[in-house]
Amino acid sequence: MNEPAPSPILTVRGISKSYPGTVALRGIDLEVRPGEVIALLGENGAGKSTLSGIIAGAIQPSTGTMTWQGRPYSPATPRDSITRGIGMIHQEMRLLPDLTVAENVAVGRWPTRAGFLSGKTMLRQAQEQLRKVGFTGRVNQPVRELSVAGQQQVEIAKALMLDASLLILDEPTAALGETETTALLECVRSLRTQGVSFIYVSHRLAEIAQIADRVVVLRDGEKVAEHDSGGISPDTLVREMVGRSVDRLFPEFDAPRDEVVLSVEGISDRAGRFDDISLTVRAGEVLGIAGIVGAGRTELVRSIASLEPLRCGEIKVDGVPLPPNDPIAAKAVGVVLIPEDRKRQGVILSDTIEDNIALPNLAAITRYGFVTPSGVTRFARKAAARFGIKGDIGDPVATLSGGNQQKVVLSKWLSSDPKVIILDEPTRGIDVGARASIYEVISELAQQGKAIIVVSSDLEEVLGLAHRIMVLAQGRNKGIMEAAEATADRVMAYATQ
Amino acid sequence: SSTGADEGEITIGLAMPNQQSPFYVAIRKWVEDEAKRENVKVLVADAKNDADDQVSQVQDFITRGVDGLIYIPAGAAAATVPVRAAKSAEIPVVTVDRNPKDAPGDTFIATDSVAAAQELGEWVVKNAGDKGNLAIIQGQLGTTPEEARDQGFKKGIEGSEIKEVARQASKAWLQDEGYQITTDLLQAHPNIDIIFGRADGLALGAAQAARNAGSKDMLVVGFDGDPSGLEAVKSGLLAATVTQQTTLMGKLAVQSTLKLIKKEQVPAEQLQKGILTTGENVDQYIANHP
Amino acid sequence: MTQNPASAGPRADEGRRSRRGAVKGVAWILDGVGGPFLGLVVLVVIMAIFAPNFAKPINLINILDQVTVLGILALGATAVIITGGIDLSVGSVFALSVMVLGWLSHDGGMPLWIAMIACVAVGGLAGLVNGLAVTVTKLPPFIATLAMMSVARGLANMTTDGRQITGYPEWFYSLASTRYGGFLSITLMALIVLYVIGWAVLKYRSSGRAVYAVGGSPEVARLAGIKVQAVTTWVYVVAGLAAGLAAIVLASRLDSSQPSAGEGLELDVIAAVVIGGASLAGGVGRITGTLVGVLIVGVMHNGLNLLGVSPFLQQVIIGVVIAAAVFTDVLRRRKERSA
Amino acid sequence: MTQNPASAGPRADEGRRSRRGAVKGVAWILDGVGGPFLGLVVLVVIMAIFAPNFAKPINLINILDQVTVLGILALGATAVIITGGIDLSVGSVFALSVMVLGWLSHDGGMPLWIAMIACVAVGGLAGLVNGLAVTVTKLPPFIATLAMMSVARGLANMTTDGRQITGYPEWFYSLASTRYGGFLSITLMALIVLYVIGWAVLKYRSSGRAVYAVGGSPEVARLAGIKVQAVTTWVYVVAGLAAGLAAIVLASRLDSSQPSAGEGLELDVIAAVVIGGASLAGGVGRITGTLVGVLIVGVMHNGLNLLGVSPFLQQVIIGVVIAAAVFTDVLRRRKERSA
Ligand SMILES: Nc1ncnc2c1ncn2[C@@H]1O[C@H](COP(=O)(O)OP(=O)(O)OP(=O)(O)O)[C@@H](O)[C@H]1O
Ligand SMILES: Nc1ncnc2c1ncn2[C@@H]1O[C@H](COP(=O)(O)OP(=O)(O)OP(=O)(O)O)[C@@H](O)[C@H]1O
Ligand SMILES: [Mg+2]
Ligand SMILES: [Mg+2]
Repeated sequence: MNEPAPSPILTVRGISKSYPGTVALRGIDLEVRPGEVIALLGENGAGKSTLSGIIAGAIQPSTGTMTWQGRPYSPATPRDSITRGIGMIHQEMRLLPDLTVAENVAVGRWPTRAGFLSGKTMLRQAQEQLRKVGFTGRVNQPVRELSVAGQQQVEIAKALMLDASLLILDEPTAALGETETTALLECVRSLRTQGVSFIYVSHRLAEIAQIADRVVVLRDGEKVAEHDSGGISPDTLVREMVGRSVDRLFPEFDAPRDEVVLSVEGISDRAGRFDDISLTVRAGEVLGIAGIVGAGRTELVRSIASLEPLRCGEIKVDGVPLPPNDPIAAKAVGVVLIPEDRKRQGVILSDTIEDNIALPNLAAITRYGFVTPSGVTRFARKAAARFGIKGDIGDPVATLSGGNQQKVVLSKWLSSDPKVIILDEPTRGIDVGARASIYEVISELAQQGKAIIVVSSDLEEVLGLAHRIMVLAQGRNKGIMEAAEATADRVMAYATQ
Repeated sequence: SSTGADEGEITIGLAMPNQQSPFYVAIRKWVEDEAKRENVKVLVADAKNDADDQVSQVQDFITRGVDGLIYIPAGAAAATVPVRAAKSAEIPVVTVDRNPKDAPGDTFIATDSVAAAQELGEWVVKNAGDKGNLAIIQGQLGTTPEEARDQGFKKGIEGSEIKEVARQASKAWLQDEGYQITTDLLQAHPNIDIIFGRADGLALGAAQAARNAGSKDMLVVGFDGDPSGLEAVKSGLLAATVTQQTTLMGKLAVQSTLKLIKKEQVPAEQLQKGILTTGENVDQYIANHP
Repeated sequence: MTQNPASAGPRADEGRRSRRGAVKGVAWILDGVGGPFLGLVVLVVIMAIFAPNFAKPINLINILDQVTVLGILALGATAVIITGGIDLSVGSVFALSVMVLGWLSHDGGMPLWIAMIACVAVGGLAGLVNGLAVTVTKLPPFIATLAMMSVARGLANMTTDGRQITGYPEWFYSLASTRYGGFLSITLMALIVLYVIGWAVLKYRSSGRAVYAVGGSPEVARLAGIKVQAVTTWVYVVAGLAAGLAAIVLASRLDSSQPSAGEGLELDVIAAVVIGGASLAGGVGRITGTLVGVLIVGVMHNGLNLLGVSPFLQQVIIGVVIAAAVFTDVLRRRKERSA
Repeated sequence: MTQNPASAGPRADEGRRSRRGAVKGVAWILDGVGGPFLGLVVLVVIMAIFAPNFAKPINLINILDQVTVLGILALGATAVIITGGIDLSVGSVFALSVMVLGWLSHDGGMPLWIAMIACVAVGGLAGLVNGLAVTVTKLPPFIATLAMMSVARGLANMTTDGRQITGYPEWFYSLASTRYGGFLSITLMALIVLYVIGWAVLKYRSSGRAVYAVGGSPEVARLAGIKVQAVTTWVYVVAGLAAGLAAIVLASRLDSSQPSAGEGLELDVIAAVVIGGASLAGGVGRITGTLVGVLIVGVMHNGLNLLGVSPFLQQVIIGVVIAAAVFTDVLRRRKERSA
């Protein structure tokens, strides 16, 4: 900190935040200068979102002060921060499902002429921002029809509409693939040259190295390190975040066994989102599915789990065909899907951790026809321990940090004894330490002879986990390659051909 | 004014305030019976106690081209608009039960409630031995029948030793309400030994509640002479009621309408006597409702 | 990267636009209310064939006249429902307003125009209480307005101890009854003007858009800097004001005020709005849809009366038609999604 | 792993358990209905002080007796509301059932016990139609049951053309009126048994948990292998069966059947359930809470009648009490969150 830096646009002094039973932040100090990208790192539950939310006026701090452009700043609502030029993308996507993409981008800042909304201007402005982030969908379609990645892009475009001097991006790339991430980073760089500052939260250390001017590391609500450059070795950052070093992210996998557990034969989707897909997964094998956003991976795996009707084709488990479009039958023979959309499909946010974990496992908990609360607690406690879920199992899932919510989703599904496990973006928003432990679990499951499918937009993850990788592009199988012959470049070449 | 689609046949519109009250149900039945005998078509509309709906329904009758209107007003008192609308379409109007003050029907058919309630009051005084503690289960407050029955009954028990110890109002003249209110009144005032339910439904509910509470010599009287009320008088559950001559009123309404259609003279008011009904005369009214 | 995002950039919806093509003008107004509108057309055709005198101009005007009260109330309810709320008190507040009108002008001896202002103001006040109960004390809208439903009805009855008030001046009565040009009464004109205003506000004003945002997700709206509490409070006030205006129409139409007015009306109002395509989950709804919903209800009642269908059978038919009307909308949306 | 999650669990749980400590048994049953229960206690104390004879045992039994119908209906409605649905048809279905009972046993000349079975079956059938309308035709519950409300009322009226039926056999009448041990009538016993069953099912059966899951998020429940459609259909059937049972209680109590039974009752039923802490958004609600809600309504009506309060003022007071009762619950939750 020796350079004569311009005076900070934002200063944060001694910010603390406590929730019943938890202290989320303890005495955080932070300065943000114009045109600077500050990376905010920390494991799940470290307090990154809480700090971001406080700066954006969405959360009220317990103690501490802030100044903005030299003047005292204590936003009571997000409106206060927005009017001062601070915008934020929230980690959990916050869109209006029934409104169109354009309207979501414009929400709260509708362009008006003589007091009346101008639909054309709105469309034009929205399109402009959406183009910057590489959105390729229709701007007139309701947001509820978008994939998670598409929604994330809309969310980013919405923040760009603000014309803010400080943008807080809370895990903007968690749901994005390589292409979209690149577009986003490009966008950040170009805004930075225009003097816009960023607070950038991410678990992807590679991105941090690319764009961060400074790195701030939080652990258990405290600031434990601050670096004046983005080029810190990942090992150092991980050690600071997790408090120990994670020497090996991906565990070793044994060679798969011979017997084929899952075989998919020429299935096609009714709406044409994927077409004529065949694949097999053997016991103990991990099949990775890669592809760019909107390639149809999610639709494909949902159909394999019998959650969507098929136009044609057949799915067999241990050689026995699954009845079509019957998720309960699929579950009964041991096919489970861990969905990508945590909020809508993964957990009931208002319910407790234990109730969420118990839900797909009720049959296992039932004794003499009754499900006792103590049985539920016992079961859930064991599952929570296995996955390292932070927090009391009697707490509502809504009070957990994003990463911990994801762990609840995993533990809920993997506590039964499935045959086929399909994980759709299993580590979205998960910190490095926890990610390693989830990979560990996947490897254990493989060892037990489960057939596993991993869908991920994180190429490193697919490459590190899978025995074989299938690349999907525009709903078509572009080829299945052995892990040994797969490289990032090859996969991307297939995915975008 | 016979612009109706069914030229030639006479059509009468019957605008009902609701179809829950046995009194109205009975009127409708007798109107329909009489109309059938006269070879006249009746259209029925139920306002479900909503005066605004009733205006719409009368408009629809006029559109439909009815030749005459029998109007039983919905709402607390009577709205004038249906009468005015019908008159401006030159359709004769017979009002039943309630008569709009500022725009009366061509003829008005109703029971002389004040006189009948007074007679009932006098009968109660006689049968209770000139003394007792009276509870009154009122109908819907502010309505014409409630006020007329109150006025007459008060006159009837004037000068006697009967004390009114409790009164509570129902919202819709319903039996369930009568039951609920009476159960509670009997708790608050255990000394009650006479109950006047302002309608047979209310009185029946009250009698049932008294029976459940185990009080044997409760004197319960009602008003209206519904079929179920008459049965109750016969079984002794009710001591007395006032029978409104619904059969007669229904027939009269049709006859008056037909006369008015033929431009014959009809008196402006045709008040009917309410018949005091007790165990002695109830059988004949069960057999043949007056 | 192999792909150039700019070239494949966001697309506007070509397909939809060309589908409109031919009947562009109508489609623009009816945008998104196709399902219910089709239902209305079918209903009108059926009635025109079977119900005597249905298609006569005078009857069609009658129908408009008959739906004025429902229409005004449904207009306010639309905004409430779009925010994801519900207003059960609308019938009672309407009754309270109409009693205040009668009471002040008759027992209170005030000039009628002052009573009219008070009538609307009382509606707005009751709406304000609803709104604050929802936003400040955080009661669920169902409960806040259910409580108001009971309170306002009690107060309406208490003004005159249950009695009704009859007889307004001739000019007041003629507001609803004199048809200028043989067609438009003042109240009908008011209805039309209110619908145009409501439609324009919801579609073209920021405040209207904010109503949709709040209904879609109050949290999203808050994070986007929208004054969620203010917007929510306002829609209830608007619903209350609508009840006050409808009360004037009622008093004029009936030439009287009665405390039992509007009993059970809350469900009719909500039904009309939902038939028009609004969702009780919030975020969805259109003024044009509500108009169609109101007309469906009006045509059905009128047609069944003209047909001389017995009132009991009418109840059965009305239930079936409500279900069928909303079902067409469900079908349309399902088709749209899978298209 | 940097943390030991196993240690986190029991620590926090201990806090909870010790808080219970003293009144463990009661607390266990009342678990989570503290707010409304407190409201009930306050109400009872006030009434005991001011209302003549309120606290007499016979009056307290009377209250139980008076809430039997509401209680049975609210039991069914609780399950519906937990799934995030609503049943507006309950009052009408109840009337239809009671008319079927009277019609079959009187005009139809059937043995009373067969008519009783038919009465409950008709309720269940109406509930099934509601359930299928919601799950298969995907109508919003509000609309599906609003339509059924109209249809069932029409049918109830049509059975006897609007007339009421009076006079049941003595044994039937005594179901509601003979109090065994000076206390328990058969109908009251039935109410208690139904509540115990409902409580046990919702708390201790996986089907009960499925009801909560469906209300919390149908999509999550579906992925968890719960038959969402079946569960949803069933809760409406249960609500219908409850209406049929309540119809028997009513007929026994009044010794008659009338087609106007239960008008406006749907809102009372929903109010009782929500006062008991259930949320119309689904996923939240308890049988014990509903019981408390039903008793609050019962005590209030009874107390106000004992006090001789005019029905108009009663309406105002009831509205205020509903709002206040739910407000205590809002407060409690807010405190719990920030505690
Ligand atoms: N509403 C709440 N009530 C109680 N505790 C909360 C609430 N919100 C957050 N917390 C707690 O505060 C801590 C910090 O959470 P925060 O969301 O800021 O973490 P994070 O660093 O963003 O994690 P992640 O990487 O998983 O998103 C966590 O322990 C979390 O459980
Ligand atoms: N319910 C829906 N209605 C319409 N289109 C949809 C719907 N769900 C998904 N799509 C579209 O189908 C295509 C495939 O989506 P899918 O989610 O399967 O892709 P994906 O490869 O999993 O991508 P992502 O990484 O975004 O999850 C996308 O273009 C998406 O926008
Ligand atoms: Mg976070
Ligand atoms: Mg996906």
